[in-house]
Amino acid sequence: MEKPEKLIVDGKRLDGRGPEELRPLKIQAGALKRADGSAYVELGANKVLAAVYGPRELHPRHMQQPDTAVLRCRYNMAPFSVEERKRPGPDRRSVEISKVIREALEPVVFTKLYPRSGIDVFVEVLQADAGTRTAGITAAAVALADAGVPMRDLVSAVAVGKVDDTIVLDLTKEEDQFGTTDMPVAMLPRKRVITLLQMDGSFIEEEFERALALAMKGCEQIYEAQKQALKARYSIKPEEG
Amino acid sequence: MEKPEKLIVDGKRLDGRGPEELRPLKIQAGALKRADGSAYVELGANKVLAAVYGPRELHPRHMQQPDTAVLRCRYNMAPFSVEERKRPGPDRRSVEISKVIREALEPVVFTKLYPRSGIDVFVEVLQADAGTRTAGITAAAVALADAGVPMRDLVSAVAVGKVDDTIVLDLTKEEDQFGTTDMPVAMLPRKRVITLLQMDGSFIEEEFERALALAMKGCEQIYEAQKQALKARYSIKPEEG
Amino acid sequence: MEKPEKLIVDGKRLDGRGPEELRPLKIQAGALKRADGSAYVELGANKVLAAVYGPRELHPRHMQQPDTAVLRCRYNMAPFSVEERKRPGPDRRSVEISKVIREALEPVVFTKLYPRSGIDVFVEVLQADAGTRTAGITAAAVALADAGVPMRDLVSAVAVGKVDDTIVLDLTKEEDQFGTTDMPVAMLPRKRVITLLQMDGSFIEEEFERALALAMKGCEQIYEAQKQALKARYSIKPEEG
Amino acid sequence: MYEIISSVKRDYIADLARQEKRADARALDQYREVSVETGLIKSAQGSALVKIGNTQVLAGVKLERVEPFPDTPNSGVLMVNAELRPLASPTFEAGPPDENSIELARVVDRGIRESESIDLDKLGITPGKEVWAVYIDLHVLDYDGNLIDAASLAAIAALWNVKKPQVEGWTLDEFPVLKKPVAVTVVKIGEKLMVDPSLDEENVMDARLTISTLEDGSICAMQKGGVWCLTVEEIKAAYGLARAKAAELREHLK
Amino acid sequence: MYEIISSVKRDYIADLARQEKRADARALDQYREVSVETGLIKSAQGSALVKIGNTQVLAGVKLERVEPFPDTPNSGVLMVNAELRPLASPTFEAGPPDENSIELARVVDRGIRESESIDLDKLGITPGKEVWAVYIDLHVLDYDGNLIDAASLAAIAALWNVKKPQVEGWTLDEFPVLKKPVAVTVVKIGEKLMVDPSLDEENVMDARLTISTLEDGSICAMQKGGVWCLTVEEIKAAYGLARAKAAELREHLK
Amino acid sequence: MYEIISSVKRDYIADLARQEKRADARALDQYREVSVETGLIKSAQGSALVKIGNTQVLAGVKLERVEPFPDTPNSGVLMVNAELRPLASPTFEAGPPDENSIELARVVDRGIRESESIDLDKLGITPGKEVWAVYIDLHVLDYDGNLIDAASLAAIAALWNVKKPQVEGWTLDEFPVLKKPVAVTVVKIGEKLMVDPSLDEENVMDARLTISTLEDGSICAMQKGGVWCLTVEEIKAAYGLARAKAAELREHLK
Repeated sequence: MEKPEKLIVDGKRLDGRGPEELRPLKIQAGALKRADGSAYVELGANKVLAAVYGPRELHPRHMQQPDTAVLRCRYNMAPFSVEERKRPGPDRRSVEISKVIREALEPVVFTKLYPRSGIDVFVEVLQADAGTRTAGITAAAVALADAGVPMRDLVSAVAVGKVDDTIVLDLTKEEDQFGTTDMPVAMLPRKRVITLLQMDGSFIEEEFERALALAMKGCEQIYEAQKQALKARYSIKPEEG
Repeated sequence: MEKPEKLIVDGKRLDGRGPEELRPLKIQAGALKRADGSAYVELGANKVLAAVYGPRELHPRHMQQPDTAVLRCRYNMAPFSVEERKRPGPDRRSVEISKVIREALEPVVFTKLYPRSGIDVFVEVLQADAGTRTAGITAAAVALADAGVPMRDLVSAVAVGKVDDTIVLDLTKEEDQFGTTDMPVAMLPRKRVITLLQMDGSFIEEEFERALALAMKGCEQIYEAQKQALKARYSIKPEEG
Repeated sequence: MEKPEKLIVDGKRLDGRGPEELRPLKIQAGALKRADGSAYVELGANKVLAAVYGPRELHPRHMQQPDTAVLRCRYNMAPFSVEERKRPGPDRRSVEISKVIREALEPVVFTKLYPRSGIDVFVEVLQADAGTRTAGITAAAVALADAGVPMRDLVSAVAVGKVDDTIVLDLTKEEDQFGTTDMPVAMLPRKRVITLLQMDGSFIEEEFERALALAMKGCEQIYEAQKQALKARYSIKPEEG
Repeated sequence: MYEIISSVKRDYIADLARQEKRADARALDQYREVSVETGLIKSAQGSALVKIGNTQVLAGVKLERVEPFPDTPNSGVLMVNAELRPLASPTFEAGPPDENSIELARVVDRGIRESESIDLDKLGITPGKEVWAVYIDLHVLDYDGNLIDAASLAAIAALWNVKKPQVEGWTLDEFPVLKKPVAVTVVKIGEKLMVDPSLDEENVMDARLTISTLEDGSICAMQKGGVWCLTVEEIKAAYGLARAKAAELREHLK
Repeated sequence: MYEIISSVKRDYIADLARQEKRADARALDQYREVSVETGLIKSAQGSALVKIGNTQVLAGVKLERVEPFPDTPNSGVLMVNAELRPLASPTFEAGPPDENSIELARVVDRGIRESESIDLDKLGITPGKEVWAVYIDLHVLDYDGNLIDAASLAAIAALWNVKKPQVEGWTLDEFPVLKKPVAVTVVKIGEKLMVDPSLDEENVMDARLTISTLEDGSICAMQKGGVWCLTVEEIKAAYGLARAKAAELREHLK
Repeated sequence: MYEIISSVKRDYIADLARQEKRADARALDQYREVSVETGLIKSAQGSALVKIGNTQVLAGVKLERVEPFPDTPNSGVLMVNAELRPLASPTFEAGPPDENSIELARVVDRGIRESESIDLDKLGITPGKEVWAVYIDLHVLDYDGNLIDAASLAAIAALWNVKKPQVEGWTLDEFPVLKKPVAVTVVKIGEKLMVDPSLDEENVMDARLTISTLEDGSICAMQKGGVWCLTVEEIKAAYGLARAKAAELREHLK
């Protein structure tokens, strides 16, 4: 990818969006048959699947907790999901992202209801264009709901950043690479509290506060789409029974 | 290895054999002391050892089956067994071969007699010249019998193939590499049923049927040698008591 | 490092020491807070930490011994401890050294007092200049005593070798690399018996016997410093309570 | 790949087979619904999502410049990798490929390689220095039986989807894919043979035989699996089924 | 990194926090004793031992010649690695890096990389062929909480300790380190925020937020951790704490 | 390498030792039957099968062209690897080399390397670019004690078997092997020393000392093992045994 001269021209981003606009978003609940719950998210060119198994017996046994379910999370990129083929298997990036996704989801799950059991969340990135961790959280929250796991709230997530000195919502890969700052955020939409917050780059105080507010606004939009997806899933009786 | 102009000249193969002839075969039952059963097979330039341990307690415990013994198999090539030194440790090829060897042997073992236990079969290739998986099965069947594992039948195995448009028995490395087709086959010699069948290359229907029939004929010869080896082992009282 | 013309000039070594002289030695017992026992050793440019945990419950369980504690040892070099950065993780050298350190320490530990438990010894090399395994044993013995593990004796260790045809005590990296022979030795100082003995290079009988005697003399000096360090640790009431 | 199944279910499926019936009302020689969608993944040079019933396999083809193998200094390199992702089944575990995913990858690989479906000789760049590597990654998304057929079909569909790849330094006209080998897996339950096993059927099968054939009906690869035996007659019958069904599946590659 | 802690201890610490107190009598915005010693390790081009209370992290910087990444053919390479050595804690296990050590390394890495604290463009040697790699190895020796702050401080102190490195082929005057990003971790226990958590406090915390700031108070990296939430007000308050405390910690870098 | 042994057996062997007897009626300074067969493996440039009693080790030597190490740009490379194959003993497990196989390989390696038995300086090809690597692979086939002596003998026999290797690009006359270091392992049971321990003896031994000597009786490598101590007198006695027995074993290398 070559660096474009400007990432924002006449107030429009290279893909035509305004600074505070999300990419086209599509969420489907119940995308897979074998998983206890699942969801498929497209956000711009991102294509992400999430699947949930559990609550189920937890192996290995020594990981079982007497007073709570253990939430486990695994984020993975398909080898063909990125420009240069990614070697299969976990790398340092995916290990860290798996951890922050788990910590972003854990506050909404009533883990105490299922002592000794495990709840597994798998996030598979099929096509990547920046923002896969937040798209993964968005998908995982829907998959948890689809699996019938008791939850306090959903979790909605999106990235914000700074590009050509402008605070923008939902960065593309190009904006992530050639912009100044990337900040993924996850929020419990009803309580309006933050469960994921990472940042790389540069923000002064005022920028940070504006960016955080914009992220929360973006999460609200994501939340509406999540609710719609779950409604669509349960309003139509599935053919397969 | 350079490609020879022809692999069959005047009806004879490069090593002087006719198309339906086995390479020189030597089988020794009881080649090792520590193993519960063992066998050594030389087939042409192949030198293969097989050892059996068990039925014995199976570790790790979670692999134990309440109603049956678990048969495990591990095929391994010594680093010096091939032209270019093979790095120690399992590779994808040896993992697959271990699986098909296990599936080739499993039908003859009365696994149900030994619930919760394990039977381990180790095949070590010391020198390789094509046909090591079938030589390994041949050796492993003798080693199982030598270990006193109750069996329905032996298993006899050999490869067939197509070389210069001729269906031949028991390919050498040269014939395997420069020929058209390789098809390893394992058979229960008394029941005349197939427990291993793999094929790479090209066969039309008629060729396939002839090749399969030739493989079964080859397996019969292997079977005779296996029986001889077991007889030799038990007719002579071993010195070591 | 380039090879110097001579390693011993006028009876003095390149760092000014006589052949039978130790490098400056500093031992501190109780260098770490979390470990049950610990020690820090500087010997010339070597900087080595040892920590002991246990006797404690041993995991995984199948390693537990019904009649004895299991002593485990792990020797590790920090990536920055050597000239060329060492890749993190165990290599063949550190696996072997971990084994010989364990065997050097085991005779002094009353392992039978703690059936089913584990005692873990960790040796971390922070800066290396030849003789890290013996410095590690020296540190580990102090750390075991600091942890209150019941012991028959201490273990004191040092290397000897042959350099420019001279038998010398306590080789530097330069002397190890360009000298003829390296022989690490560990001794129970009160019983005067040997628990570690390795050698690479060349010794005729008379040289070997002189070298062994010199090593034992060196161990005696080490032993005095170990005792001083333990006295210093327990004469002063630690501030932290 | 074999899952725990209650003995009740096992007996039920075996009983049905004896009557030449199946739990989902299919005929013994009938596939579940098959669909092939290509080109879904823009970050791949070729891609295909194959569904056979509930089973879903996504294949992606990536082209990269690599050093050639010393014995074929001017030929491209084919690499097939299969990932039984844990999201696809409660029995798939995270971690390095196990024997089932390795067997799957190697069977798909042989079907393509031995049929010479890719003209690797055209994929040299600088002799002895650089050639094209063709990576086929098989990503199993949902597992309800018959992975081999689904993965094989996804692989060949993804290869035919490459066409004129958008990759730096590509100079050929078209990606040199030549043939359409199709794998058909026949399983034996009791005395009966059937195609396209569901997961439940796989769990009770005695043996399976996968046969990859070309348009002319010739065989390019075979793989027997399972812990029981096949008679010569069963093998011949399986070959007949494989040829007939391959023709049907090949329709999805048009 | 989270250890088993009795519920009695948990309640005690949470109760204290409610009263704005801590078990070691510190104020909520007070660090334990901090010390930074540099240059201890001669085999490294730069080194620093940081102690925060009983927590000890030793950082070593090694420079090596490596091939550049293809997309930055004339820029140096930064590699940060953290080892939670088992001698440092009964809960650290030998073996490959786990998620805690990977997160630690990556958070320290981002603090340095994103602030452009090293001028990597100066670290080319032969364009496209050879550049300097800067390895920062974080060796955790004693673990009593707040590793991120200790490791970040050790890393930047070790970088500033490099100066004119004694390494073959070095031609620059000074090692091009430009800035002093400092990480401050704020934890939330109940409704209260506090800096520099001890191990016991980490074990009962609801969430933590690490904020790396530069001299001008701007943020260069953040990382939230822990399994509970933060309000917007808490995040803003944490930022205030981070700026104030970073100024204090930066005094140790002089 | 240490196996579970009933305390009855342990006492029996220790009692015998006290009387200077052994379970297989050997003298304390007597080896079991030793045999050395060379050249069995045609795919190796040199090979040797050594049997000491029931213990069997097969060594293969392979020569390959590799890049030299930077500090010895024109010297060959020696690599020794030992595999305790699970077919050789119920206590050997499949998997990466454990501490016993690593120790075995490294002790054999040092015996050869430190005696300068191979003239590595003759194994350069293109200075700084290409040299010969000598891989010695030790394949343990049957394990009944005293692996170090069997493996060391197999390694040196395989090296002397290389002679004029059939390998592309070989230009030297003979393979430059110069010496015959021989390892002898002495074990201590109670107060007694004995050579060539059987497996049962290894399982009850207090300590072992392996001494590798050359034709002139000088020592080139030593390795103490086991969890108990040796006195200075025992070490000297072991050295005497090692020299005497090495001369006997060296007869098998003619």
